[in-house]
Amino acid sequence: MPALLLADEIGARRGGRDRCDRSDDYSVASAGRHGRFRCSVLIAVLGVVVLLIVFGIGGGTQKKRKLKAIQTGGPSGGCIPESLIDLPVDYEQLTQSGAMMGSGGLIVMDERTCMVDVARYFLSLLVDESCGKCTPCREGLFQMHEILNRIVEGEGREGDIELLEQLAAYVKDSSLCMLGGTAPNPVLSTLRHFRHEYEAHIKEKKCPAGVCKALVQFRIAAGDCKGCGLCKKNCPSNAIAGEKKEPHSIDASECVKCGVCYEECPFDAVKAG
Amino acid sequence: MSSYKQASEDASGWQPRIVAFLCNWCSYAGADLAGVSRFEYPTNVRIIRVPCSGRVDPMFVLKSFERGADMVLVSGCHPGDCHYTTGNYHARRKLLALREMMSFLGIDPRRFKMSWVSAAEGSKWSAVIRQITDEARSLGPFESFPTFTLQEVKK
Amino acid sequence: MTTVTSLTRSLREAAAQALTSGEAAVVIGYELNDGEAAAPAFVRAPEDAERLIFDESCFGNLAVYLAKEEVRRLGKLAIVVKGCDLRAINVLLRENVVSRDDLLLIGVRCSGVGRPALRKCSFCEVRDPEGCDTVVGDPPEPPPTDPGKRYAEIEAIEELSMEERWAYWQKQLGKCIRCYACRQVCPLCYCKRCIVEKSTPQWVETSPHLRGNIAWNIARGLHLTGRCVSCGECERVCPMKIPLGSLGDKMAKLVDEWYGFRSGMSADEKAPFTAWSPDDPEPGIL
Amino acid sequence: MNNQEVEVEEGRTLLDAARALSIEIPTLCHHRAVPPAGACRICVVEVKGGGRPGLVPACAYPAQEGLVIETDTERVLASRQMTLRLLLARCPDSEVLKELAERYNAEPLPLEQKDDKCIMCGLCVRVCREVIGPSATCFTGRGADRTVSTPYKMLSDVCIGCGACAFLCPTGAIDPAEFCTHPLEKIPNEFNCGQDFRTPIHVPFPQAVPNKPVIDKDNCIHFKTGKCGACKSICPAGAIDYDMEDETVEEKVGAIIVATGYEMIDPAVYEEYGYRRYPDVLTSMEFERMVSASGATDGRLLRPSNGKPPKSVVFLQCIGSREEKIGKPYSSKICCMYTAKHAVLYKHKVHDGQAFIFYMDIRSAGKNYEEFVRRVVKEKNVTYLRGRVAKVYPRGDKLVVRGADTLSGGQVEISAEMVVLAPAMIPSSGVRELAQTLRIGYDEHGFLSEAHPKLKPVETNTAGVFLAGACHSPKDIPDSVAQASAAAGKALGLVSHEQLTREPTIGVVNEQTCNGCFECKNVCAYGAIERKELRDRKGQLLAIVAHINEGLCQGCGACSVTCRSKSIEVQGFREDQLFAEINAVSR
Amino acid sequence: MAEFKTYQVAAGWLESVAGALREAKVDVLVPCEEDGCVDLRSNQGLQALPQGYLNTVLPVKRVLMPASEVLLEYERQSSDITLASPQEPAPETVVIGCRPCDAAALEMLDAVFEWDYEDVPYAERRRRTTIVSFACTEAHPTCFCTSVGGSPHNSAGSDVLVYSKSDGGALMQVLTEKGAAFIGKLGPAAEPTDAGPPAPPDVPEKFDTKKIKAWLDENFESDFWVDVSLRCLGCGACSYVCPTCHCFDIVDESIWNRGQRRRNWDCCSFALFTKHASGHNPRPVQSARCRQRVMHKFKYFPERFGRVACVGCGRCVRTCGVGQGLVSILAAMDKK
Repeated sequence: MPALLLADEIGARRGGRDRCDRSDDYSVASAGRHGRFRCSVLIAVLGVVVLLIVFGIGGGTQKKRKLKAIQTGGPSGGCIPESLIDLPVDYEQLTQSGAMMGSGGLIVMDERTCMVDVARYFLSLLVDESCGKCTPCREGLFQMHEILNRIVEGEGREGDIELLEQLAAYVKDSSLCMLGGTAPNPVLSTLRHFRHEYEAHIKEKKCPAGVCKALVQFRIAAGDCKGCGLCKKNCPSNAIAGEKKEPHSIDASECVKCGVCYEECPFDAVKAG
Repeated sequence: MSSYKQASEDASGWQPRIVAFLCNWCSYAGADLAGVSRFEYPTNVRIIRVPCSGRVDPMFVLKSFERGADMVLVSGCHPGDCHYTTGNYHARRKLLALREMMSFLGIDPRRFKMSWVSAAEGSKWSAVIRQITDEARSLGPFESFPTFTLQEVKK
Repeated sequence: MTTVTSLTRSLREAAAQALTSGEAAVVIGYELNDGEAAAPAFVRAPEDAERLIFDESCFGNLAVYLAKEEVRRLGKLAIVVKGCDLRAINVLLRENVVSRDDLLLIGVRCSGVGRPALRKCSFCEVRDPEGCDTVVGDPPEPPPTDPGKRYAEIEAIEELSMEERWAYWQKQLGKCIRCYACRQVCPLCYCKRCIVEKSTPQWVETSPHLRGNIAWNIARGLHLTGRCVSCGECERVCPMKIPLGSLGDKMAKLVDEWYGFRSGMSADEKAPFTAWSPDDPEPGIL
Repeated sequence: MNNQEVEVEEGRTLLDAARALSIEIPTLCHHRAVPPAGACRICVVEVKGGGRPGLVPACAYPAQEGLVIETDTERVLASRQMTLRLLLARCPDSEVLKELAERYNAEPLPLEQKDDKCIMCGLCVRVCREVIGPSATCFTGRGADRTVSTPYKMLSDVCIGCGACAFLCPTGAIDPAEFCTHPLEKIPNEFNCGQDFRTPIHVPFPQAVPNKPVIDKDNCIHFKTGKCGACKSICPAGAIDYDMEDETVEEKVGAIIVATGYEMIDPAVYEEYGYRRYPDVLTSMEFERMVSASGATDGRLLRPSNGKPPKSVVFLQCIGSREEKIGKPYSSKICCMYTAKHAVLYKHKVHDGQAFIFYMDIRSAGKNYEEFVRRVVKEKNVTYLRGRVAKVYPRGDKLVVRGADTLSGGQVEISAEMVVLAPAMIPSSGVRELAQTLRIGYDEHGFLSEAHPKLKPVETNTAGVFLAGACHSPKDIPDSVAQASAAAGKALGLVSHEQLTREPTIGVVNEQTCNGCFECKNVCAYGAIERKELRDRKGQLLAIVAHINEGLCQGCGACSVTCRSKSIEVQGFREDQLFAEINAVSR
Repeated sequence: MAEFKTYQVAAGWLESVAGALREAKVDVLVPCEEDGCVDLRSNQGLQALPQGYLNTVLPVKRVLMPASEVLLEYERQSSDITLASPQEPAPETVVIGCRPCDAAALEMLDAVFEWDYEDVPYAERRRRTTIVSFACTEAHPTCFCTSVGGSPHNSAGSDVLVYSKSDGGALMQVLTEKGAAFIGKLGPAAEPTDAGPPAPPDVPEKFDTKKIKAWLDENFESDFWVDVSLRCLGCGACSYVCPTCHCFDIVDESIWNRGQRRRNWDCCSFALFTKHASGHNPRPVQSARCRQRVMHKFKYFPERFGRVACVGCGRCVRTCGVGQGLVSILAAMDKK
């Protein structure tokens, strides 16, 4: 899955938003610290639609998996769903959709990405970023992070979503600086477009994307399994058994939910849920 | 014979004459107490009451000698007890200076005495008087001092 | 002699200056009297300052004139003072006879006066007068005799037996004719009414008989106790040559030994007869 | 603001503006003594117009022309509530927060609870840096890890121990003693006999007149180091003025009443009683303060050694008084009665306690005194033992009092948990100097002398100076009050007349013969000698002569003797009178 | 009036005559030196006269008019009062060795004390006193007898005038009966002679009393007095040593029932001299007193008795502690 980082040109950075209209190309830099991302750098014209960047320039998702969402603007940016794939990339449009141009980074996420986890991940960055001077940012983010943690741990409670929204609104509104002002964005945007995932986590105790370890069970669909043994070879805890050319199976009691099999299976025979 | 010394040389024999200046608050009261307490002491002392030993001018002492005193005593409150807080300190300086000068001139300083007698020291008062009267007796008449005397008068 | 003449010269300059500047209306100093010894001079015009001299015949203590009414009438006074005279002036200042503001002090550094040098000069510690407005003369020579010997004469008399002392003083005081030269020449005998002039009561008889003379000299001695600066003027002017100085010295010795006090060393000391301490010596008090 | 016009001077904040309108805005990280930080956000208000709309901290936001401010919108309240919730989640025990949460009914949310005391308002850090100066404290860590500490979390040697941080901390979360290399010296409370401590600024004692705080310069950081100054910036009345100097006020008065009171002899000199060696040996004064409701223990009687109420107390009277050899020969007079009172107080505090009193004699002369003592003996069954105590020494956690009971004629040994000494009354220190200044007499102990033991017990030798209370001799309250009233009466009597009546035996100056040397002034013990200018008809100054103030002169005659020109006569002891007396000797 | 001779005596005459006189209970006064001052003393074991003495500290005046003498005494017993004058009359007295100036001064004292009525104590002594004065052999710079009509050989006031010889012998000029009686005491030791007196030492004249009188007549009020009196301390030394000053003060000294009336020397230089009981003082300042002293001697006295009250002995000049020289003052007037 490619991570495309958009950046407007230096002059535009200096000149600010109003001059960006006249800039027509991007300097693109490589970045990314998440093992699961493949990073590449490219230049695109302001206003080009996301679709084009992702599939045209970026070359689409890994294994042609179903595109789920795109996150833009760095940690305090937001996520936009696949449904807005033809949204043109410019400041106003992104902001309206709950995301932002921000650092110009653009992360493409397929169906195997858990949006709650993504929000939690970005928030964790922001909690560290907070200087801690003002109460909302210091305490508010801390509390939101705590809540997200417990949701992905499968301990989410009724009302957590509302609480998140309340805190997010408060932090946005009352913080001293713009870090606090934007920090709730990952949560707010994901809640806006992927509320059902939160609810799944809390109510059904399921992680639809199969990311939140506490909420997934890996099993091998016998029909799809060709018995290639790749999963068995990579399993760190030898929880997978099965003869060559025979469908394999996972011993749940041994499984550590590392997800390697899930990743490696060439036939997507390993299912999460 | 008009000098009192000769006059006093009657049958009873010569008696020393002692002039005592007593401060009103301590020594005079002390002498009083001596009387009240029935302490006995010689009658040779002639008491002159002054408010404070600090009131005693050296001239008083000198004049007493001129008038024929054989001994002069100035008695006041003990140092620190002065009714006027410092009168006896001043008396001490001025009168001892007089005594020193007397002795320098060869005027017998034993003729001039000072004492501190408090209002409570009736016994000390009588002791002092007894002591100095004895001394005055042993010293005899103060003839060397030029007292006030007339020459032979032609009747 | 050259030093003396140069001294006289600077003295005249100082005097003339004081008169021209108006700092003083009259300068009390010394001048030659009938070409003989020095006598007090009252210089009222700058040009007359030439009359002034200073040599070893200038032993008189001019401080006595500060209290004289007719002298004060002349106006603001300047006075030529030796260190020893200054001691007397210090007492006068303390006793409010004169105020320092109305007084211009022309100090003279002095290595001793009198022909031969007076006894007081032989152990004089104040040859360099301090606290004057101007001081003239070269730094004085140190006194030849140890100042500790200051009371030698007194000690000699004290060593006599009481009878000997009495005989001695009877003879000396018997001579007194009550001319009061001692009182008049004494800078510290400035009383508007001397005790001997008080007749009710008459503490001191005015007749020059032994009784009156003893009373007079004791009274005077006590009135000068702690004040006398041993300038020796009384003894000098006594026509009957009575050793009056030793009376003053005796009392000076007393206050020195008993109260650690020496008169006239400064203007703001408290005289022994106006001060006290709880632990003053009191030998022989019953 | 809230639809009210308000004007504040340039540079003031919205908070000031609100206060001017007495609009209540809560604050936590704000203090008028300290530059604002806008950190806690509790004081947020909403900008409706005249500026960028939104929530702003009132404590830091400068008031501007035309600003439209709402202080109680939904948005504001919501924000404050959430702030409070979050802070409470951090510091559940903070009284301030609870109280505020109450006020803004910020009901708690299911948040992650911490157990902290510090709400990160930063007042401590700021006051230390901006007001006091040394910057001993600072923030360390970021975000949620932020804490107040010292640089590198090391003990601070720059901390001057002023305690301003602790003083300002709204939640009592900080104690300088914890991070200061040199422990702050505590100032014992003199009035409570050092049983508790006080601040450099303190009211000397309850019912002090005037009942106002004073700065104890010796202990005030500002006077010691020139730093701090917190009190000045805090005091809303602006009453603090460091430049104020003690000044000597000169008053012309017609009368002086001396009421310098007394002190107590230090019982430690009598080693047998073990004062200062054994904590449970107290002086009666210490006992008095301890049982007083305004005292250090709020009136609870506790053994200094272990803080428990003493089950038995032995009172020792006449410590140093009526003691010829090593103490004071006189009786302190008040000990018998107050010891009896103390025994009763003790009984009231410790009902099952036992009280013993060692006495020499019961001096209960005074209205209802004897009855009181009797009652103490009978009803309070306090045990009176006639005799002296030989030794007090510890045994276990108790004290053994060994003494003689002369009535039973035997040795007694009492195991006590507390021993109370009644030390001898002595005059206040420095009273001798005062007496010399006022030229009044005093006895060997320093008690001031009255003019006459029977006929003038209130007057002194110096006219116009009167005595009141224990400066004169040991006295109890009624006696002191009586003497004080008498003294006041005497003083009023003096000044309420046109003329002053005095004894005629005083000095008179002969102005014709006075030399004006003022040697008399030096010997006058009463400062009665004044300077008088003699002028002629034209007003020309003829002379300055001595003049005797008839009101002050006591007629001792020292001046007369000192005057060489015999210009001062003492009436009644005139020179001619004495001369005549001396003459009479020759008869 | 008998003609008086001149006699000649050999060395040792003084001792013998003094001895003889003492035999006769006569009080002999001769100059003696003690503590550096020469004064007339009586009843001493006679030592040699001080060599080359100038003059005695106190003049002969002191013999006839003592510094202090009792005029009368009284004593009161209850109501009756006893009055008494001093018991024995003045002793026979011979003064040997005073100077002619002192002797001459006696004429002024006589003039005063025997003026309007006789002063008994003075006259008594005067009668009983013989004056044997020694003519001056040398003059002191302060001497000015010649300026006031005297001379080193002035015989006025003396009963005998003695011209001492270097060999100890002397030439004696008898001037009065008393003088003759004195020579009588010498017996044969005194041989009449015709030898004349030696030449007197030269004493320069310093001023002219006539001119001074004239100036004084005109200048009672003059700044001169203030100027010359500034130095004066107002003591009585000059008067007390003056052979002609004769002012006295009468005082009573008494105790409760008895007392003495005394006559003591007094001096017009004293501030109290003219002070009235009222407190008023006609001579309030020293200049007035100095003026009085000069006026008295050189104006009032001459007007009354036809001669100045000064014999030029120079004692005042020598005695004054502040060099207040009468001579220089007079000389100054003379110049004017």
